[in-house]
Amino acid sequence: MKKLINKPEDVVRESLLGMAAAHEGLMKVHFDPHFVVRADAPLQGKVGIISGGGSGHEPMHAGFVGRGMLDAACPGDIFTSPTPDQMEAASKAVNGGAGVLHIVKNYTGDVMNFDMAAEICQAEGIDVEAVIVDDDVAVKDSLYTTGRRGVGTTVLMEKICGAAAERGDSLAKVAGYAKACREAGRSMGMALTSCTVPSVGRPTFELGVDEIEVGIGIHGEPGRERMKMKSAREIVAAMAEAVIEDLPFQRGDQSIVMVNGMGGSPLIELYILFNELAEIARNRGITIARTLVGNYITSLEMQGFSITMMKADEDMLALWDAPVLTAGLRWGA
Amino acid sequence: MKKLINKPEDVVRESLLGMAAAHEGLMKVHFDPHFVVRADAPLQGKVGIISGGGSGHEPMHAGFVGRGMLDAACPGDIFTSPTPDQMEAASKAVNGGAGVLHIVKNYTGDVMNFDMAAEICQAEGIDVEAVIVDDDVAVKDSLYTTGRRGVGTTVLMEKICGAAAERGDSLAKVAGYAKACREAGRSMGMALTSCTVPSVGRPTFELGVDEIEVGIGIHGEPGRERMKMKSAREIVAAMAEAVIEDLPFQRGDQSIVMVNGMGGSPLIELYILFNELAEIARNRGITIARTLVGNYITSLEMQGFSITMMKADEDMLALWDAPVLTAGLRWGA
Amino acid sequence: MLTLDQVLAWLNALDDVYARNKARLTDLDSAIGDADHGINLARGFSAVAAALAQQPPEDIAAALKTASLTLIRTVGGAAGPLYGTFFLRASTVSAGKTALSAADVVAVIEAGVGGLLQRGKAEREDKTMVDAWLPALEAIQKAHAEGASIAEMMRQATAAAEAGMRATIPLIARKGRASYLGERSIGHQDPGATSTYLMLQAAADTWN
Amino acid sequence: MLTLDQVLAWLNALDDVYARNKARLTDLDSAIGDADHGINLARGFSAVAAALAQQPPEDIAAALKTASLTLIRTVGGAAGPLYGTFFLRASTVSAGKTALSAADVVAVIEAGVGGLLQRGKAEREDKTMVDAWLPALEAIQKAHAEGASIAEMMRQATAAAEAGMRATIPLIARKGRASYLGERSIGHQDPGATSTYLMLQAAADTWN
Ligand SMILES: Nc1ncnc2c1ncn2[C@@H]1O[C@H](COP(=O)(O)OP(=O)(O)O)[C@@H](O)[C@H]1O
Ligand SMILES: Nc1ncnc2c1ncn2[C@@H]1O[C@H](COP(=O)(O)OP(=O)(O)O)[C@@H](O)[C@H]1O
Ligand SMILES: [Mg+2]
Ligand SMILES: [Mg+2]
Ligand SMILES: [Mg+2]
Ligand SMILES: [Mg+2]
Repeated sequence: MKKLINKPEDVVRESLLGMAAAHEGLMKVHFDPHFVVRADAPLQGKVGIISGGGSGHEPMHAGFVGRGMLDAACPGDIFTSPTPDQMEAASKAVNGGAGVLHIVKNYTGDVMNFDMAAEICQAEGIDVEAVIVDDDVAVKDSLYTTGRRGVGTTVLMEKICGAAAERGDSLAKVAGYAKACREAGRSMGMALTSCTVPSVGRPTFELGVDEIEVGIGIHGEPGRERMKMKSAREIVAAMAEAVIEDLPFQRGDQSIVMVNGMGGSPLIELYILFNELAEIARNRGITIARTLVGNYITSLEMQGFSITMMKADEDMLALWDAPVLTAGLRWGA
Repeated sequence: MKKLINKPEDVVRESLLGMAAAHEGLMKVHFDPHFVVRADAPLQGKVGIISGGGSGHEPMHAGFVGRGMLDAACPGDIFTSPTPDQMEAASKAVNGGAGVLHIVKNYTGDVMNFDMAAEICQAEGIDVEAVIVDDDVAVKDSLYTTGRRGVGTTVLMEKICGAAAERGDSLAKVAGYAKACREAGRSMGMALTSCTVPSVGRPTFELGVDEIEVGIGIHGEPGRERMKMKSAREIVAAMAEAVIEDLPFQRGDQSIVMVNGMGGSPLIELYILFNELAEIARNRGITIARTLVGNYITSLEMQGFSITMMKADEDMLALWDAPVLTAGLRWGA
Repeated sequence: MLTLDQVLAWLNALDDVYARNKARLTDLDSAIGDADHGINLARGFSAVAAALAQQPPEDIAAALKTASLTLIRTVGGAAGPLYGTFFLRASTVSAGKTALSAADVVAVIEAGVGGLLQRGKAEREDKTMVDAWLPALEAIQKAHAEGASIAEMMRQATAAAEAGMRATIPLIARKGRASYLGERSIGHQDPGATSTYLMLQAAADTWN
Repeated sequence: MLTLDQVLAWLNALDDVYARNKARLTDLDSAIGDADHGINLARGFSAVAAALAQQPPEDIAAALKTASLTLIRTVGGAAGPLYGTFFLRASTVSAGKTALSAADVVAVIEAGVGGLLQRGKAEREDKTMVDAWLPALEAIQKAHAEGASIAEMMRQATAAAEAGMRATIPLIARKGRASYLGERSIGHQDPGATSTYLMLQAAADTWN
């Protein structure tokens, strides 16, 4: 394992120190328990928005802390969900009296830890709403299973809810937007290579030189199907089909589209993939109203990508366009 | 070779199509000859700024086309410099009567092709100034050689000159800022892994599982020294030493600092590296006034990073802070 | 009677157990999960041992509560809240006790497993740690009804957990990360059921 | 006399030559450069052949100018402007001619190499294509002074270029990408000197 780190056990802490140093004035980092909070928190009367999850998905979530997006992020160890004491401390740090929204990705660990945190916060008089993102169409949903994983829609939800909270919407309204995003967003990912968890020291899975893993999660969990390498066109076509048919998106729909790199894929490839997706959308009469192309929700150094499509009305597009000032997403400010 | 592409020979064209589709309203793409131009070019009375070079370094340069940065970019084939007809067409497309600045990285091919283009443009009555970036301290300079390679300072120069041109500075003044950036910026890079040029199909070089290449260029050119893997702390210390001593940076200097990923390194590692660099700067009394941490000037999917430090006065910091609206760098707009 | 010292011996033994089985549990988790179960538990139980050493508990409830809060704070993932909740409920039912009778031990395990079921909402044959806990609990209840000693109860529990653990191999996972794999989860032993078996085995080893 | 047809035969042969030597040149370039020299020249000369086929030139100057502009437009890198300038100057001195005498051939090559030196500012022993061109030019001048035929001149030039090409192996590069390697450039043959040798060899083959 070659990694630009010091010791595996120091990765999360040192990376957070680096973020704090690089983005002074934007965010502060607290340790034991670990959380990242916007520099001017708490804002009186503003709904606080918190998310969290395992580390290794940067810029998500700490890179989305700042004006118009998250008030705080709780980073766990690499690919390990954070713990309730982190969420409790973060919730207290951002609570301006208007309540706190927890944005939770649907992984058993994340859900149970956020659950415990919400119980504790509520017991201490903080109004908490939790919304669970479960947008990964690669996972078949059923009443008897854990349900779908939460992936790319999280980024879009954090932006849209962040804008709503920033303009002063109530907790109920902000949570309403979170649920609307949850209903409207779908994603799917794939990998060309595995990633290596620093403390493990070897790749989470092995792929042959001509193999790809389609339907992969963001933690190196094995995907839906292992197959022979295909062209960008064939891969995007299969993934877009799964995403579009699931909602389903329909002719005339407006959408926000993200082509997201898993961390190790070059931007030149992501634009090739976007080019394929744009053509598919055009052929199906789906309007791509807003776009993100880049690394937003990653799996360490994994090569691969995911696509996220979210149906969006004018109200959501306006929230999307509102200023945002974070390390990982910035415009209008 | 596993890559998210269709055919190697279509990589540049399809990626440009994807950029154009993803950033409508911001940029337009022309083919044969290939160049990317901001949507509202030419701006009457404004100095046009053009850069270019081989593709595979995205977001540089096409990702920096837009308000407050480049007016046009000329992408060559992967790692191959563009040709004079591209620069000529781009210069004509952005010329608003105030002249055009060519920002050229110091590679024999780039320099000679831009040279030919400048001759042609001047013959056609367009005022052209060219500034050559040669900031890579890994390469020993001497009167008898090609001189240093141009790397990270290019990004900082494009931002600062772009802001000067946007506020209406003359060609002489904008070129003056380019020269000031050139004087004040120093960089060095390293790699954990090679990259693979799509048309070649195998890695440009081979590194053992515990080897790194220090002093590498951005085209997979072998570096200054191959050595055993070291900790982030040791690697940054050696690279920072080389960069700082070269200018030399001195106690009390203000700087803009970029920790740049080569394309395949995860952000979590880049922040660990930034943390080390920030500590070194602190110990030496160098103020890090502004920062960039992320993938800005890359080598396809190479794992590795570079650091760039540029001494900056208040005037340059103000230009740095001015609004910029491009696909790859955006703030205040 | 189970003494505070025996409970502490067990909790401290778990530090060793998970340190030794870290790679094994993580390997199991890498087949159908995210390759961290061993790492998470090793970190958590090392913290538990440290916490118990730093502030020696007055009674069994305090020992279990320290274990619970430490696990919740340090394990994360699915296992943190699950084992954390197990110890929290176990602590609640042993409030004020410095020794536990066989009946108390049954009550403590019943409460712990009840909490864990409530937290995780898993059912039998979902291919989770529940598939080790439920047979173990039944074995304990049966052994107790037959008048067995605490040591004998735990031996029966360990055997039942081991069988439950092995029985997870052919199952399709329906809870936790492994459930994303669908049919591809078949043929792998559940890491959580394995760590539960190890936990009971350590109790059998230290409680005789 | 060298006819337009012979010049065209040479330019068209270069399409084949660089197609066949694409991997070899790129391998040389990957040792001390960026692994594209063969790809660049193959692309460039295939475009030259296509351009000449599409619009057959009226005279030698037109043929050389088409080659020049096509190479400048399609090769890129260092080789594009260098070979492009070579052909541009060669075209200028052959203006209006449909056949070249031995003296004309000398003048054409002198002009081409002069342009290439001006463009690249390389000197002898910088480990570049100049190390093939300069000995070749000298061989041509010497052979011409001794009254040799065009064919014989080009055979001498090829031999001299080949020797110059081999002599780049022990040199430290001082121009082009390879110069970034310093001492590590020693022991590798320069790709540009190799492509120059191939170009002259094709001339010797087609001009007899
Ligand atoms: N809902 C649940 N109920 C009970 N046990 C569960 C549940 N979900 C997961 N588990 C157990 O947790 C184990 C995984 O724990 P761990 O690897 O620490 O967490 P994570 O999956 O978050 O990485 C699984 O092997 C399984 O036994
Ligand atoms: N300044 C120069 N003058 C003459 N020849 C040069 C010069 N710089 C480079 N070359 C030649 O160009 C060759 C490399 O060409 P190529 O690979 O096409 O360009 P690039 O280095 O831009 O990729 C070198 O092998 C060398 O012979
Ligand atoms: Mg985990
Ligand atoms: Mg090149
Ligand atoms: Mg796990
Ligand atoms: Mg080359």
